[in-house]
Amino acid sequence: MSSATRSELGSEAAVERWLRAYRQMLSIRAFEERVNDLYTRALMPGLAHLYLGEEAIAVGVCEALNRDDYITSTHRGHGHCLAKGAAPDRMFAELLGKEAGYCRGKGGSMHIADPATGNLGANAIVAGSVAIATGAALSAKRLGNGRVTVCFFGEGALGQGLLYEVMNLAELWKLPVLYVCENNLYTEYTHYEETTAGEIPGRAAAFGIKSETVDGQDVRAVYAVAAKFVAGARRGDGPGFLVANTYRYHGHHVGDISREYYRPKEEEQHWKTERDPLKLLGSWLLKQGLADEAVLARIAAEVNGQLDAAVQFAIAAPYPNPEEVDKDVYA
Amino acid sequence: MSSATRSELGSEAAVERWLRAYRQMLSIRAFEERVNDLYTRALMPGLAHLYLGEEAIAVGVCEALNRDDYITSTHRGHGHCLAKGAAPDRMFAELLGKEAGYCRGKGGSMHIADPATGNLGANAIVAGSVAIATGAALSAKRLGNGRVTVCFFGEGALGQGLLYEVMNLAELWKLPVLYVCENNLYTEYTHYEETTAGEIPGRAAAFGIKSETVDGQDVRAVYAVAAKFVAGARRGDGPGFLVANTYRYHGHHVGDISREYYRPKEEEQHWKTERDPLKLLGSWLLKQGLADEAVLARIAAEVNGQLDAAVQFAIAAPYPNPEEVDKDVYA
Amino acid sequence: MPDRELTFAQAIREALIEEMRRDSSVCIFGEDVAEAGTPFKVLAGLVEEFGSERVIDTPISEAGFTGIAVGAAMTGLRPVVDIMFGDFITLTMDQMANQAAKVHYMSGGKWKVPMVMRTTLGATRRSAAQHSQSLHAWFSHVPGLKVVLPSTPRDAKGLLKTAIRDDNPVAFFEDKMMYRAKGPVPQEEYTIPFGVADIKREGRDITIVATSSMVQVALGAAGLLEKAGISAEVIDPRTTWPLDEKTLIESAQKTGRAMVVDEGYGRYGVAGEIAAVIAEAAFYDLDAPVKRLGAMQVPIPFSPPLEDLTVPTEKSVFEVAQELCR
Amino acid sequence: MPDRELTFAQAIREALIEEMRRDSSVCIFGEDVAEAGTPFKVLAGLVEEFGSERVIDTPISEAGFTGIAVGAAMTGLRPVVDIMFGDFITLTMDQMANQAAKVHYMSGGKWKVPMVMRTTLGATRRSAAQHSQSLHAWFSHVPGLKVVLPSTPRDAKGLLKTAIRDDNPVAFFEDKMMYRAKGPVPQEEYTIPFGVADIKREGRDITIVATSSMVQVALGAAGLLEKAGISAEVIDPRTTWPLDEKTLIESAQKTGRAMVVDEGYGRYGVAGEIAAVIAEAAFYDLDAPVKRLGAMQVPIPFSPPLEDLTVPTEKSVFEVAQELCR
Ligand SMILES: Cc1ncc(C[n+]2csc(CCOP(=O)(O)OP(=O)(O)O)c2C)c(N)n1
Ligand SMILES: Cc1ncc(C[n+]2csc(CCOP(=O)(O)OP(=O)(O)O)c2C)c(N)n1
Ligand SMILES: [Mg+2]
Ligand SMILES: [Mg+2]
Repeated sequence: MSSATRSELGSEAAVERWLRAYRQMLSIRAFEERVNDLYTRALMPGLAHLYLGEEAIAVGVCEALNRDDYITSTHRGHGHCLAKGAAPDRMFAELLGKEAGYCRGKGGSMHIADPATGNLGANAIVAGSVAIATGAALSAKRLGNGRVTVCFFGEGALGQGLLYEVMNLAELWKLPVLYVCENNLYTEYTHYEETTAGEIPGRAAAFGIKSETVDGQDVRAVYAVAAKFVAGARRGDGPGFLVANTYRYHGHHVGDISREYYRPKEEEQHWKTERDPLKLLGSWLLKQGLADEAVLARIAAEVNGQLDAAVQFAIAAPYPNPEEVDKDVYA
Repeated sequence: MSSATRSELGSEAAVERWLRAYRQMLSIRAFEERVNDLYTRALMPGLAHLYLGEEAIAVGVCEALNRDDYITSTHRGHGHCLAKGAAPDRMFAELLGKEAGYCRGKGGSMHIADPATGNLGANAIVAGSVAIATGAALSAKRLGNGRVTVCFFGEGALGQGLLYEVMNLAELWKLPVLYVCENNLYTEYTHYEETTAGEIPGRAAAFGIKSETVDGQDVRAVYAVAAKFVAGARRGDGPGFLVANTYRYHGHHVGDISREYYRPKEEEQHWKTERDPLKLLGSWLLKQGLADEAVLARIAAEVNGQLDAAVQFAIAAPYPNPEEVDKDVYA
Repeated sequence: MPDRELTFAQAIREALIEEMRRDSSVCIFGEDVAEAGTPFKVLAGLVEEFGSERVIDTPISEAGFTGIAVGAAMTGLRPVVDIMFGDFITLTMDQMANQAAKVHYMSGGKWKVPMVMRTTLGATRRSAAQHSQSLHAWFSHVPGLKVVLPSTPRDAKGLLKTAIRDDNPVAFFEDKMMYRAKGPVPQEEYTIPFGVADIKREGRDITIVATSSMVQVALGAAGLLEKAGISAEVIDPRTTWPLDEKTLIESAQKTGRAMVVDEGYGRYGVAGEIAAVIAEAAFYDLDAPVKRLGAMQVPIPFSPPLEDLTVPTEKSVFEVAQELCR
Repeated sequence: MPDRELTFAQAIREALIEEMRRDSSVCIFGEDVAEAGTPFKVLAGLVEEFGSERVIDTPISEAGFTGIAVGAAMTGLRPVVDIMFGDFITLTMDQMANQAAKVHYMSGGKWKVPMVMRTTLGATRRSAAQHSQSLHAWFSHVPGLKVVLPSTPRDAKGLLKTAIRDDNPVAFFEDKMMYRAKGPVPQEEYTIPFGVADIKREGRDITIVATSSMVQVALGAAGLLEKAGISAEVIDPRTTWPLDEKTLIESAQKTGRAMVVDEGYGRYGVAGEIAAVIAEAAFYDLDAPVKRLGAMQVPIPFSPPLEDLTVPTEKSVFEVAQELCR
């Protein structure tokens, strides 16, 4: 398809979709840049794992979901939360340990959860949420509420046996769950080929689960495959497995600055310049005439304004009262 | 091959092999029958999981091993121990909790271990020894001693994530280990198809590990494939995965008498009459003229005599002294 | 209505049946739970009444199905998972301690995990080191979990019903040697609250705190003590968390002497905690140190004469108690 | 030769280097242990000296590589596995408690498992509930395991060398907040035996038993107590198993007052055991009940002002001790 008119691309709804996706990806980008900035300015306690470079996956997948569908997320979870509908201000508040945060400051960057957007929670145990996601899918099937669960994880989670236990169960019970493996090539400081025998799709095939591998930098490709799997899951076809090839621009966490011993600068450069998901969608939108530079600039201005305000909100927000410390241990 | 002369079948060594295999399989059969008898006569404490019907697997695989190669075994482990060279008298003694047992009575039926025959131990945790086996293979590779490790497990172990963690490592590190999956169709009281999604060989393929499926009732077929894998592992080709289809004649354990609610009598009957490993090897030996009825009868008489003596030894043997109870907690 | 005599297993089954009838979100998963009704036959007949959508056989994937229970509990079901032998909780520690126990707190109180793990404890079944442990101390150590140790059919039923209705992850340990033991169980509906110790026998001279399998042992010892002129009070905390410290402490203050009997390992376990609680709070009323009896600190041996040495008995409890009252 | 000042991390690295030079069967596996030298950089430089055959990066498979260490240890290697955060031992409980701990006993003493698991403990790093726990009580509960809790660079080096030479599975917990703390370390070769408590500070009025991260806190509190006219003895058991009961008890008998400070959860944990041991054995010499201080019984919260409330501090130790000495 060399060029296309609005009608060829389908409805207004589709146009809205890609503009919304652009805005959403930009929000994640802007969010993470501010996280890095907060860390650098020593305004953020602890560490954070940035989703920069991987935005198209969360956005492409969540675009295929309803608000009441479920997701589970990981230590690198800000993108998933935002894409599923979380508000940046309460997320920043959580990252700063403030009472206004999604978890009243008790969770922090790695544990954001939000029932209102179906977010079952980020998880700081690698593969720690694969069973939770599968359990949510079991509920949905038993209760017949038509919900689908998406389970996001990095390719490092392929090392954890739990994933195989639950994929077996998901296929046996035909559960509406989509496993999304974000292969950004590295665990913490080790290339995935050093830790991953065989081919990734084989890990799903072992249980008779269908898989597809997509370019994780291309939000439209991600959406297309995710939408297919989600529709299938909703129909009762059972689980799916999506491998999205991607790259994290920054370190494993905000403090991981000197990375040359485990990956070359040129590799980073290549992904940033040639494979950037925002650039790819932006230039497609322009080329298709779905947006012009002014529209994209306006979106950027709006997003940046919102996120600056969100950071301010979080910085100004109070910490929880000391009495909060032993509340909510038990329901 | 309709019939064959001795020379066509190869050397005297090969003849010896199949007579030895016959004797070994018969020993296991006779051992397990006596275990059942001891249980029925209330002479044995606890329970035991009989290997009756599955004899060809342990014998075929161990025939491909050297004495100093390693094995790990399961709750259904008597056959593996015997095939690897353990003496029936000390095994019975262990089953009765006597000091003369392989583990001084501390292990019992599910924990027989014996350094002298490379037996790293049976294990009462399903899949509990898959990592131990893989670790032994790591040692062998690091120490360059040429040893191969065989890891026996039932198809129920496919439910445990640990297996996938260690298969990934075994393939990455090209470890000399052979995973032998004894698919006897049932876990405790559940058919394996209810608990196993996809096809079993896919579980190894997921990690790039080669697998073969054999008729587990045919000791010659088991041996042929095991020997190929073992030779490959010794050469440095890395791990292999052997699926042996088989059947347990008795219940999950000696006390599991009424089995109709989970498997039909006809199925049991079919395996016992049509697929019995001893009958299959016996009639092949006769047909090939490698043995006559008298030879087989003599073997049977010898084996039964030995095993009766072994039972007597164990019954007469003393229990450990009470002071033994807190010895050997620490090395 | 007069009580009936039920076995421990029947009482548990009855609790499950009642709760499953009352609340369609209650479901069971585990290995061989459906047609087989578990190896201990505790669940016999349940799949027939509730169907295989609610009584679900799983593969041998303890971590997997425990974690699935966590997710299912967060989203509208009330799963009761069955871990056949308590020794296998080793495989579920991450899902229980890092996930189930923390979800509510980490989410700032937003998600709940109303699930129950039923599992077993207890030795002397000739099952050797990997099928005989009493590992309830591990879960008792973890904030966010509740831990239940019933010692009679009546308690088992009432506590299990409470566990199923509780909005938190609850670990429920059943002594596998007790399944066939009989005891009176009320006809009418009842539940037993967590955190309320039960005085199984009143006494004046010494307090014996005993849990699960050790309650009958302690009662037996109390009988022997009575013959020796010593009046023992036997208290069953019933839940290690929440722990009814008050009842234990008041009893020790009254009797002036206390010992704790628990089938877990003595070291760094349940007996240590309870002894420390009593020793601290009843310090000025105690006439003797608080003693502990737990499983001998060895992997449980198979050999019967050895195995029998590893578990507290009426005799060993009697002897320690008598010594304490000297 | 005079001692040098080394950091805790350097002392550990030195122990590993010395033992790896001494014995070619010693090897290391874990996540990011090779080129990265672990996220805490404790192992920096080791792969360069010993090669990737002996310092081996693994996938994120804690159960898998721990179990592989068990098998490797049985057959001629002496593996040291690295579990990055102590919170992840949840995943290794079966391989540690059901396998490593029991192999020797179950085999009637025939197989040995000379392996070490190095892992971490400790909060206040703003790492939230799944990266801040101190779960050493679980391993301490299990017969067949030894458990080490070094509190200074000197102890860390000497105890780690002993751990590597030990023929049993040893769990070695390092306080991650202590890695950069400095202390004197002898130039010459030395090891420190297990089961020997160290009196970190002598005193007359009260015994403070403290472990790992809490030793410095206790010493700080002892300084405050001194100003308040109270002479505190601070004892570090160094290993929870074997436990040097004698030294702890004798100190409590001498001072007549004792408290235990441990960063694990107070309930059903290390502090309870040690308190129970002292309360029982020093009963007739104690002038006050034995007190315990552990982590607050909550999943560790992320928010800094909340997290700081969960861990014993010099001030809270001081206050409890002062109260005890009243
Ligand atoms: C069970 C467990 N082991 C180790 C860690 C430490 N850790 C945190 S993130 C990470 C790497 C994860 O890699 P991957 O799954 O590919 O996700 P990515 O960071 O690349 O998004 C590791 C090892 C952990 N959090 N949990
Ligand atoms: C981790 C674990 N879960 C459950 C059990 C209880 N159990 C013992 S044997 C068995 C079935 C094993 O089936 P399979 O692996 O096929 O071996 P088979 O008995 O058929 O030889 C089960 C569930 C166990 N021993 N360990
Ligand atoms: Mg990655
Ligand atoms: Mg089977």
